[in-house]
Amino acid sequence: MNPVNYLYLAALLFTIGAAGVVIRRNAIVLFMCVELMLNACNLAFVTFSRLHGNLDGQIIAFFTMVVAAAEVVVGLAIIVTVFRSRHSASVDDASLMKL
Amino acid sequence: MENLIGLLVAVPLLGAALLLCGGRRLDGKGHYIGTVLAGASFVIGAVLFADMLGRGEHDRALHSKVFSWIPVGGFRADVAFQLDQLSMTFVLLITGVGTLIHIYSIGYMEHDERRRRFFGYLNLFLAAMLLLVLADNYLLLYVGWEGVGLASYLLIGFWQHKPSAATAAKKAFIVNRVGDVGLSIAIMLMFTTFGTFTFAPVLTNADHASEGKLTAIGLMLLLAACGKSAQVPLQSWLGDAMEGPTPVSALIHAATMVTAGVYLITRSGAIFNAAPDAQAAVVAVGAVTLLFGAIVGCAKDDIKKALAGSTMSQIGYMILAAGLGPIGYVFAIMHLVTHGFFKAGLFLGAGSVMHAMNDEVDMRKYGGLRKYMPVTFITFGLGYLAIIGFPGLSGFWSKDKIIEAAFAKGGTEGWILGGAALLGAAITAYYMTRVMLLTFFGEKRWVPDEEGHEPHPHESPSSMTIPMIVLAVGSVFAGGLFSVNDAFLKWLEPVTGHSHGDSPLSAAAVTAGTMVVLAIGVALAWAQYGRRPVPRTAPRGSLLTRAARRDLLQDDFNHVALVKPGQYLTRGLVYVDHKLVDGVVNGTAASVGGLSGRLRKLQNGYARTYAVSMFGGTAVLIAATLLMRAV
Amino acid sequence: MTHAATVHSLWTTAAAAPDKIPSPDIEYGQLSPTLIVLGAAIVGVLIEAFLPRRQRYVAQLFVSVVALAAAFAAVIGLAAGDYGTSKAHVAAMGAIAVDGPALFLQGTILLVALVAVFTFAERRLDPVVHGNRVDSFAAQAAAVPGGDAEKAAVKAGFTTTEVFPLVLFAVGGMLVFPSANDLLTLFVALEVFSLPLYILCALARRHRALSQEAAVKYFLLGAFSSAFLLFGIALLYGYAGTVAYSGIADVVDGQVRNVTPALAGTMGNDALLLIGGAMVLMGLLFKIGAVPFHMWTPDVYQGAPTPVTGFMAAATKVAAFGALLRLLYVVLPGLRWDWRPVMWGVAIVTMLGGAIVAVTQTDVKRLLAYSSIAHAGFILAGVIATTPDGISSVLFYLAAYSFVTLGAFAVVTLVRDAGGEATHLSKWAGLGRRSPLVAAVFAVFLLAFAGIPLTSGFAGKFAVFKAAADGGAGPLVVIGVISSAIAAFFYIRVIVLMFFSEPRTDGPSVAVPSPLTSSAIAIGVAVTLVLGVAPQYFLDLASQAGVFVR
Amino acid sequence: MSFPLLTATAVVPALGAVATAAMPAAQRAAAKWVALGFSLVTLALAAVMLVRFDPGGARFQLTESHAWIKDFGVRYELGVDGIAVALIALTAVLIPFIILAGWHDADPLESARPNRRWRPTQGFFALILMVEAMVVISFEATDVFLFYIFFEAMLIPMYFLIGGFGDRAGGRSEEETATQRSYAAVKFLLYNLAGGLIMLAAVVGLYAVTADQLGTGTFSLQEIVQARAGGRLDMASGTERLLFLGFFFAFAVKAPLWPLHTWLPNAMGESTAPVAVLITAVVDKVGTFAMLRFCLQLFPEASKWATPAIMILALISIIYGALLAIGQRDIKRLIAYASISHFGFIILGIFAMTTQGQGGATLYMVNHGVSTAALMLVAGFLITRRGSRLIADYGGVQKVAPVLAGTFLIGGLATLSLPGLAPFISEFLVLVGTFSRYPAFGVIATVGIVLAALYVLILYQRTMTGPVKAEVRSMPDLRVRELVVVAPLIALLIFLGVYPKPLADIVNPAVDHTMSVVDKKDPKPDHPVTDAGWFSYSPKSEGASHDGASGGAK
Repeated sequence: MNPVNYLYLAALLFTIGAAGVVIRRNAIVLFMCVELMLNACNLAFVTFSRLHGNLDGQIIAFFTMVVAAAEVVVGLAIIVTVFRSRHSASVDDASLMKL
Repeated sequence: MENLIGLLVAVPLLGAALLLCGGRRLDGKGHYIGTVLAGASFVIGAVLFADMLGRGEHDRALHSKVFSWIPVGGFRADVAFQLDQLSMTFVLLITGVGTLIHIYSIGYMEHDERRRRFFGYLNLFLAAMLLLVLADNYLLLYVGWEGVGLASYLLIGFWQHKPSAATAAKKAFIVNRVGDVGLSIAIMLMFTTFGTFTFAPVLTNADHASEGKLTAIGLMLLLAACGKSAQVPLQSWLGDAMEGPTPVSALIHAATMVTAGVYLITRSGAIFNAAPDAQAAVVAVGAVTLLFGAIVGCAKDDIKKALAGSTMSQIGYMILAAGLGPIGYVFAIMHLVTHGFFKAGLFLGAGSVMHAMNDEVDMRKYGGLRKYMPVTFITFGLGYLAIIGFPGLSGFWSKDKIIEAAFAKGGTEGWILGGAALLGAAITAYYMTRVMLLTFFGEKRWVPDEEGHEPHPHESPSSMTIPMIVLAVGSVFAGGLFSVNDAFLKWLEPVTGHSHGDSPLSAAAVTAGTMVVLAIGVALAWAQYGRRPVPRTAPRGSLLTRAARRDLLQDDFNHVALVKPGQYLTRGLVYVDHKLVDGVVNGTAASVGGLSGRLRKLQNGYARTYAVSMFGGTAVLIAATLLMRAV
Repeated sequence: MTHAATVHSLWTTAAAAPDKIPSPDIEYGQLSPTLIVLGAAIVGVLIEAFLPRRQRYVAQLFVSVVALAAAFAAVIGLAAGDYGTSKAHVAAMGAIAVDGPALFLQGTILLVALVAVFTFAERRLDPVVHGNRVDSFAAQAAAVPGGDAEKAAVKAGFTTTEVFPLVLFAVGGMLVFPSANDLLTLFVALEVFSLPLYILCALARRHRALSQEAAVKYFLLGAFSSAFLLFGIALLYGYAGTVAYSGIADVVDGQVRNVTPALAGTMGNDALLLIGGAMVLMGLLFKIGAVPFHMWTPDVYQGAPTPVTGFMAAATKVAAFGALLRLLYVVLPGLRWDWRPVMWGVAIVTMLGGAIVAVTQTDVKRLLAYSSIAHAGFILAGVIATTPDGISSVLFYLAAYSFVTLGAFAVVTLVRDAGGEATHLSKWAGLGRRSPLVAAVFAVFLLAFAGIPLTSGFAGKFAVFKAAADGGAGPLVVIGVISSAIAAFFYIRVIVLMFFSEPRTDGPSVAVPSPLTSSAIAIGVAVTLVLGVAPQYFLDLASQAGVFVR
Repeated sequence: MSFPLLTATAVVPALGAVATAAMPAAQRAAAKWVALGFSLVTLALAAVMLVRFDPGGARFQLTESHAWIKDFGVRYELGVDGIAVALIALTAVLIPFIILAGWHDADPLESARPNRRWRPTQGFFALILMVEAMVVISFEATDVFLFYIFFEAMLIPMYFLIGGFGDRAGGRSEEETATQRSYAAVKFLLYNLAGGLIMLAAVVGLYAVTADQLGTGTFSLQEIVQARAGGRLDMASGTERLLFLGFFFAFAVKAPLWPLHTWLPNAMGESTAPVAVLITAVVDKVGTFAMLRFCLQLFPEASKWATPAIMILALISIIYGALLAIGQRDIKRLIAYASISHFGFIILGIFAMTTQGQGGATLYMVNHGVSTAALMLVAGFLITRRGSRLIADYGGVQKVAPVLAGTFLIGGLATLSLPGLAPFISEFLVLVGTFSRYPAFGVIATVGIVLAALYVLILYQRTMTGPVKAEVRSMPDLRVRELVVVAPLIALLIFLGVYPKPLADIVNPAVDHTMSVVDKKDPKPDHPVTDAGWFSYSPKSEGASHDGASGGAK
């Protein structure tokens, strides 16, 4: 099949992820959505590298995974602390600062 | 000799400086210093006069430039003096009468703890007035012009603790200011027309300029004259000015300052000669005022106000004469001088009476004073005869000539003016007789004042009577002296020029007419106030009388036409400034604040909202970029 | 060729690859600033691991200060070695550019970091607890606020000395960010300096709830934005077939025949380019804090520990603008006519938005946050100029601005009451009466923000506006002027509050800082005035540095 | 190179400011003397400048020029022409009096002493000197950018003077006073800052234009003027107008010109009298000065283009200001509005584009400075005595304090520009200058003369004359210090009124130069009199004259 379709898929996933970030409340879920977006990026990279016939995209994909992993570490750490102090993972509860 | 001219101004100015800055330590001798210096300036004047007589009639004028005053571009004003016959006449009048009144004031102001300052102001006035008549250009004249205004302001308001006095002073100054605007505009016009405003060049080249310009200049000068000389329509201040001490009324508001207008017009003769329309305006003003003043004079019970009305009317005569052009200039000045004598005398007399009557001014509360203060009575009487133009006395000579000149104007105009002048003479006779009768004849109508002091009329001290006597002498003989083979005419003609004009009536006829109206006037007054006893409180009187008592409604008019609207305008503007001009600014600030308040609501603390804005932002960003490419 | 063939060929080449992959050669000397800092960071981690608690603070402080200083020295060395001008080139196999802007910004970041570290290390402001001097960081970040664990930690006098290595990591990332010469490096650098910052935000000793909330928001939104950035990168890669700046630039300028006929059929390459470019741009604008990607700024600035806020506000902006400049001037100059109008819009809304919303703020830190947004707008005006002047003016502005910000936040740490820092404006009333000096210093910073002459703020603003006007962005200048007028209003408001209103009885006290913070503030004032009165030298520096290598 | 006199004149007060500010809190009295000393040194330097300045000499003299900010095309260029010298002299003369007059204004109240480090007195005088320094240098600057910097920086010390040391005699609660004061201060600052920022845009634009046309951007006034003259610099009229408006707006706010004036009454009303004098007599002059130096010379064409509009605004200011002055209940606000009216005259004179107009305007700046100082300072003494600014609270003062009343009257008479006092000359010159080019404007402007008489005399009558009010009865007359302040000012007023020639001679060449830059000539009189000197005038004896006279004799 035409590899371009993977691009459409990537775009779709990215959009879903973005939408999820905007819609969902639970911090963890938000975070997963972000991960989804990153994965969409990866898919795009790989597809493009396939289309271009060079390996950069695939290498970048690896980098992305590493970075994502690091992000998870930090992110979860923060979210967990907040959860422990608030007993809630809802991002809407974390709205002391406004205006 | 030239340098003496400067001295003429400097001496009284020095006096003013001394007395005003001298402080309390001069309180004791202040009045002497003032008087001496005034006398000194008179002496200088006399010296210069003698010197002038020593020279041929066409090179009598002296000129002395002291220093260059304002040199900016083409605009050059010098502090320079010009002493010709016209100025000379004034110098003598001012310093002479001035000195007398200084002497008089020594007695009159004896009990005033601020006497020193009073004399300081008087000296200041002398200096300013001399500057006015000695200046060789209009701008310097303007300085003197406002200087006398200042002096008059200070002196009218000398008893500042009286609100009425303060108000009167302010009124005088402001009305004069209106006139001054005329003068300053006239000067600007001269500058733009001739590139200079020094008398000689302007007057010499007057007829080169377009008549329109000249008319404009003339009218502006007339406006100035109206302000200073209390002519209609700027006459309203003079009556109130009587709030000032009587010597002031005598010197400033009778003899000298108020005649400055006449000086200005005569001095600017060349301009008026070339601008008939302006002249017409002048004579109109003169004629109207001489009647106006006279009528007001008839209705007043306050002796000083009555005299003030008379002053107004007499100056009306002078302005009228000056407006007639070369026919009248000389007589305007001549009447000015004689009037200076007898009106000053009359005022001093009035002052002496008030002095005797615990400062009572209502003539209805006088009566029969001739027994108690004979000197005052006699001097006042002589002044009275002079002013109504009793044959042989000063007033007769000068006024008669003016009436004559008025007819000599020729045509219907001549008849109208002549008629007005005659009518004026009649009324003058009437109201002056009234004053005379009310004050010195009939039975005494005195009443105790607030503290219940029964007035004990007595003759004033010699320091006061002597000046009165001197002035009386002047008012008897001056006119005659001047007319001895037209001495005065010959004296002034080189400066003012003179033409005889063609009178439809012979001089004799005019004189006869004058005599007749004069008699009528006196008779009427006698009928009204001589035969019957006079009520202490004024009867309601006819409509005209009541109007005249209110100065023919001039103040009411000003109030309705100027003061009220002015107040509303000011209040309105204050509101506008606060609400509108300021409001706009504060409004902008407020609206920014409001906008800010609304915008910050977006910052609602929800991470997801922020994400939305980022998401939307990106979308817009992308869309915009694509759009840019599309177009 | 067929798909199979393609795959095959791909496969075979892949197989044959090993002997074809060149061994990377790295110019360690020219990367030394970054390497020093990162190395020090690792040392810091080791210190945390092996040194006893008591000694960590001193050791960490020592290491970080030395490292930063050394790195700065290295930058100077490079600059002296003409790497900023004549010898400017691309190092590390095209990953990193060593050129004027890079060195200038790295120098700035390092200095800022150095000063920031002083404020991090301040231990005199907070009252002594259980005989231990403490800084503004949580005793034990992991412990639940108010929980027993925390109490114990406080009692034991724990302090989070990890902040120092964290800062160093962040700095390392920031050093790379503006000099990154391909999109991958850009992304990695972004994450390298973002992640430590997320953590740092969460470490406040007081108001921990706020602090943690700030961290969450910053983290989620940061991750969100970096996802966009990454996708943008992907699209650009798809467009150009490479992520190297020069490579993309070539394609954009049409110097290279595009290599993907396959794509050509299905979608317009320019679409890829434009969308990708826009998304990368968005990622950077987020870090800059430009409207409408700014909303995290106030919350994070307010919640984070003030020293961290100061560091973020100053250093992040510098790094991000550096990256933005490079992207726009090196990668997308060929696209000027597409992105300039867009950036115009962003600049305008940023300037106005920041200024207007700031007017009604009631918290000092939020106020400064909004003002930083407005300033981002001003700098953008300079970026848009797309002239050499534009570059140098932006560089200068960044240097000037970062120190003012740092100083301002340092002052904020001094004004305290029982609850820690008293950041609510109402508490600042009459500060000028209580302690004229502090108030005066803060006033100086505010005036610099407001761009009053004889302060660095004015010089910077003038430079930027001048560049913009030259670059044909006159209207931007006018709007900039208007928004500075609005901005002036709230700076003045604070001054009025401090000097002309009566002090409150329950007002805050001004803590007497240690030499650390004092020197930080002093440096801030000094730079502000020097750059204000005699900016010429630094302007020269900036304009020499104003050339990108490609 | 020779001794940098101009720099010194600006630096000395700045040093003074530092020295004063550095005085320890206890040394209040000493601080005052230090401040006074420095201001006197400045005065001395200004005197030297006045002597060294040669009216017939080069356009700009005592010039100094150093590179400063190359990248902005900015040089540290100082130089004075006649106008600048006159205004610097004015500043240097007024400041010592302002300091003396404000001797006790900044003594801390016993009630409010938050802590020992709070040193209001030192601050007050330091700020005054700081303002002086900045004003002086902005008069000296011949580099637009340099000027702009101090034009703006000036606002800060001014702002603290207004907001920090308000008039304690508000007759209101401490709270109310404080709010009013800071409102006034903020209003002052925002108005002027807005003006300044708009000017900044124009400054940037100017740079862009010069950079575009001359290759290198420059702010040097002379360079630009010469470039224009040489045709190397030729602005598109649209651009020039925009730039002109940018500059003019800032100056019009500062001056202030209707309708940008509303900050002035608040500022002058709320601040202490000496500060009010500082505002209106010194700082505001920078605005009118700048119109003359920068607006006209950088943008001659645009200036001509804008003249009608500006003249109308000036006219409005004159009459509007006067009318509002009449409507005021507060002495200081009244004087403020009077000043607005006077600034109207100054601006009218500047844009009349005649020698008399501009020369008059310059003299006006000086004279207005002195006269307002005299009036306002005496008013200040009065207000501190009674503790109220409301006219209605006074009455009959001249009976208890004749000297105070006298000086107040003289100040007032100067304000209504009575002949013999300095302001008359300048006002008349402005009127003549205006009239000779725009008669209508000249005539309308004379209304201002009458109105001036009204507000001054009303003020005098209500406060000084009439029966003595109870609260006033125990009012002491002027003290020695106060007399020392007022007497010289009055002397100056009289001297400049009687013998303004020296000042005029200094100013004229500068004015002529400005005129030539703007390329305007004075309108010629219709019938110029060849020899304007004095020679005897004798009337054309129209024929019959003599025999007529003799006929009369028969």
